[in-house]
Amino acid sequence: MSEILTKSTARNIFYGGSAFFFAIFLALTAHSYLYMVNKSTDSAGLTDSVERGKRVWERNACFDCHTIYGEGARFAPEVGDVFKRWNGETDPAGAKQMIKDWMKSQPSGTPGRRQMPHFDLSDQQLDDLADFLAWASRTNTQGWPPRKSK
Amino acid sequence: MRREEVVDISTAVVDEDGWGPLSGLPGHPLMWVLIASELAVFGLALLGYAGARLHDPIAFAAAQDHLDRLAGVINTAVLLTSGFFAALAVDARARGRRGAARLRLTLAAALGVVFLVVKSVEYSRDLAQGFDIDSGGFFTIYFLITGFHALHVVLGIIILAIVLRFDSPGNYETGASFWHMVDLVWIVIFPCLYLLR
Amino acid sequence: MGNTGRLLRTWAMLMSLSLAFAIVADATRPTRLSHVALLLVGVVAVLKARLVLADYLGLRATPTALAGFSTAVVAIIALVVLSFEFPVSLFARQ
Amino acid sequence: MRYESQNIAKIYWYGALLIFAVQVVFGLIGGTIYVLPNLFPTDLLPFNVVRMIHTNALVVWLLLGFFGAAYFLIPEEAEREIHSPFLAYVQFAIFFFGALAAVAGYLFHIYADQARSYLEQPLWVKLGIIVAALIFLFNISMTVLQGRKTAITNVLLLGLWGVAIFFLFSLYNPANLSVDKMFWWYVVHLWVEGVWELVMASILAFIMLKMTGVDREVIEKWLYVIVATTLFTGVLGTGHHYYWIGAPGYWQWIGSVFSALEVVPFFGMVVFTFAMVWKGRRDHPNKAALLWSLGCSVLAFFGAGVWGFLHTLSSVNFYTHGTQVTAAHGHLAFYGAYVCVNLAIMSYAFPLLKNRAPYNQVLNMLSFWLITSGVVFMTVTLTFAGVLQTHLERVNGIPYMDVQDQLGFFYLLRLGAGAVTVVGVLLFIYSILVPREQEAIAPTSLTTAPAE
Repeated sequence: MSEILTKSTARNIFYGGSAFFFAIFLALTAHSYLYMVNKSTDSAGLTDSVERGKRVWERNACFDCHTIYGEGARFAPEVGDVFKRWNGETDPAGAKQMIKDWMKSQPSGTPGRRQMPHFDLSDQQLDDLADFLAWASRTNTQGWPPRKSK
Repeated sequence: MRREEVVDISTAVVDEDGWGPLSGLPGHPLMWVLIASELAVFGLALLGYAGARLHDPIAFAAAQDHLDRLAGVINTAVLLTSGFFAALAVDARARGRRGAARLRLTLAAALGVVFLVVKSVEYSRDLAQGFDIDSGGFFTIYFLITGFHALHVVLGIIILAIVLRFDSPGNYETGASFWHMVDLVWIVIFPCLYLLR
Repeated sequence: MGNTGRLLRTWAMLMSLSLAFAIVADATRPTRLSHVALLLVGVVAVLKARLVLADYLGLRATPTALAGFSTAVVAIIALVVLSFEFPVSLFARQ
Repeated sequence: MRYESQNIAKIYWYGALLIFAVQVVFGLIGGTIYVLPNLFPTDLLPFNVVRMIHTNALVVWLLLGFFGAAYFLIPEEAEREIHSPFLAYVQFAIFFFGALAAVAGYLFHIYADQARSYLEQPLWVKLGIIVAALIFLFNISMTVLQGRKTAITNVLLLGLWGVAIFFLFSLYNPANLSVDKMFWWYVVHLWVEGVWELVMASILAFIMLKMTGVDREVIEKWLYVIVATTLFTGVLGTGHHYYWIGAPGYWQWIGSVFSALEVVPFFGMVVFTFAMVWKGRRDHPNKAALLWSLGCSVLAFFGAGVWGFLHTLSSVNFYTHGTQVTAAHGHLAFYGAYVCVNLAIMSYAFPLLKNRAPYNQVLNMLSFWLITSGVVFMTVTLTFAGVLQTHLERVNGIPYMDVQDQLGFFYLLRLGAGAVTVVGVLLFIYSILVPREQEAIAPTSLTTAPAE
């Protein structure tokens, strides 16, 4: 019976089993990719402006303080739904303006309160960033984050 | 010193051939690590199913009524018979009857294909009725559990094919153990998903 | 041929238990199973799982492993069957 | 130590320790900003820069440690010298320069145009990392292929190849935020809950092999059991990151079920290390390395296993996702699993590399207890902060900043724990660098030979 206890068989089962789970993972990711592109995100609304806004978000490492869809640092508020929180669904222009004004007014300088740096963004960049946040708020995130005022 | 007391515990974990309690089981010990992992996964999924069902038993019962129970019963018979052939194959190989073992293992794998055919007919009907993995509630869980099981049938057929190619008695035991695990999982998930309501 | 005989017997029992399943749970097609039927389906599922563990998987030779796996199967099926004793939502939302 | 080229490890580990110090110092600065938000001018040292230095330094020093560990243990396992020591030094130069340039650049707000968490490195640094990784893989693969093949080198190689392959996804950053996040986790999750665990398990197996005297057969079989359960659960466990990013709802099931089982390999490592040490017939003089190894498996079990499980079920994660609970888990998991395994192999190897063995390493052991108390306390305070935050913000609906104002006490405690951690880290570095006469063990008192 010792013949079946060999390490090469152990290695094969380890590789084979892992490959099986990895293949399932790849297939599910492929399905999820199609789901995201076709269903859960606003692909049609993914304009150049939204994409530029995402690059503004990345270029300034906003995620190293804020979270978006709950991911990033936890030093500053979640922004995945900030557009909704600021009533962007009923008044998109108003919410967009609020985002731009907010960015321009930082840092607040309030003693004892966390400070957001002043990012030297052009009007165009601010518009793009607001478009990106508006776009992100339209994604179907399975009901997350939990907000009481619903 | 305390060292003396603990030596016994450790020898129970590490015996001579190094596989500890796994070495008494039929087939390669690492296959049993895989089997135990799989059973844990399906077990947790079924417990999750029971929990999710308690949130909305009425909708779950309504969804369940769309399943084809007869197809499930047929597939149960197919898998159990397939397992029977696999067990016969191990038995034959252990007694050195290579040819008989091959024939029986091939039959076992062929019945696995039959299972997959029946299952895909079922799936296509479910999809035609508008139920898919995104439907939420019962159908998401149903597709996940049965789909994951069906993928194990696919993997099992591949493993049986490898055993046919490298047909040592040990490999027969190892391959058949995986195949019976796939059997066992179906025996547990079938009543839970199809029959209980 | 003792082994073949036992395997054949196991197979025959598994098939008859499956038929019993079908009759208890399916033939009458009620919207909901009675308490007795729920229990029967659970018991039959456990019996079948034990037969597969003991004879197909060959755990009859290692009683500890057989007991361990059987206990796990019993626990899971018992909890699932129990959950069906609650026909209305436990977490009803207002 | 038997092979000349094992000395390559030294330079990697010196580099690693330097960046380790940078990492914890910036952790301390970040912790300070939580307590005194206006202490540093926001223009010069904003929190996001501090955080990216803290996290990036962590990742690069752990990788340097892994490289060093590979160069140390592969010659002994493969029973031959490293294929090309020259290439190993070239690789170090590229990687270390890239890492330093990245970290220093962040201070001047120089980072990638398409930065993402952990992946803020400018493109040329990323490409440098890839070049260094290719040199590394070539070098160690050649060594292993021409030498003895063991389960330890086998698993280690698989892990290191995985590290390099999954890093390639860092170059892919689509415009669709959800797709971006899905593939971002290909790097981050498949590293720390996949291939890094393989590296960790094989390093631990090597230390057990050398220190306990248990048969290779036994250790390698355990290694396979552990890494098998790691990948059987960890790959689909990625699903626990796909709950709320715009992916299909079925990930809530897959992620919950598989990641609930991710605790199994960590539990396996605890049983493994303790069983080996108990069974070991050898009374090895390097108690510090043993302490770090046992500490590693236990702390990884709690940090990665238990603290991970606490918030991995989707119904719980719905409320805790993106709160300090995640931060608590992250700190103990990284420390227990990857910091400890690196410090364990260093504690084992340095006395040999510096011809100091046998050596007591009392200060080293003291540093274990200091760092461990610091990180564990930090984890506990962050857990309290996270639970409170979850309740107030996610259940009661109080706005984020109002809740944060109520958590100040926990952040103060966390800062204290962080300070203890930094002291411990500096003590560890001192104990490695500076030999102390009084800690040398007289050769006559030896009952058994040191590791062969």
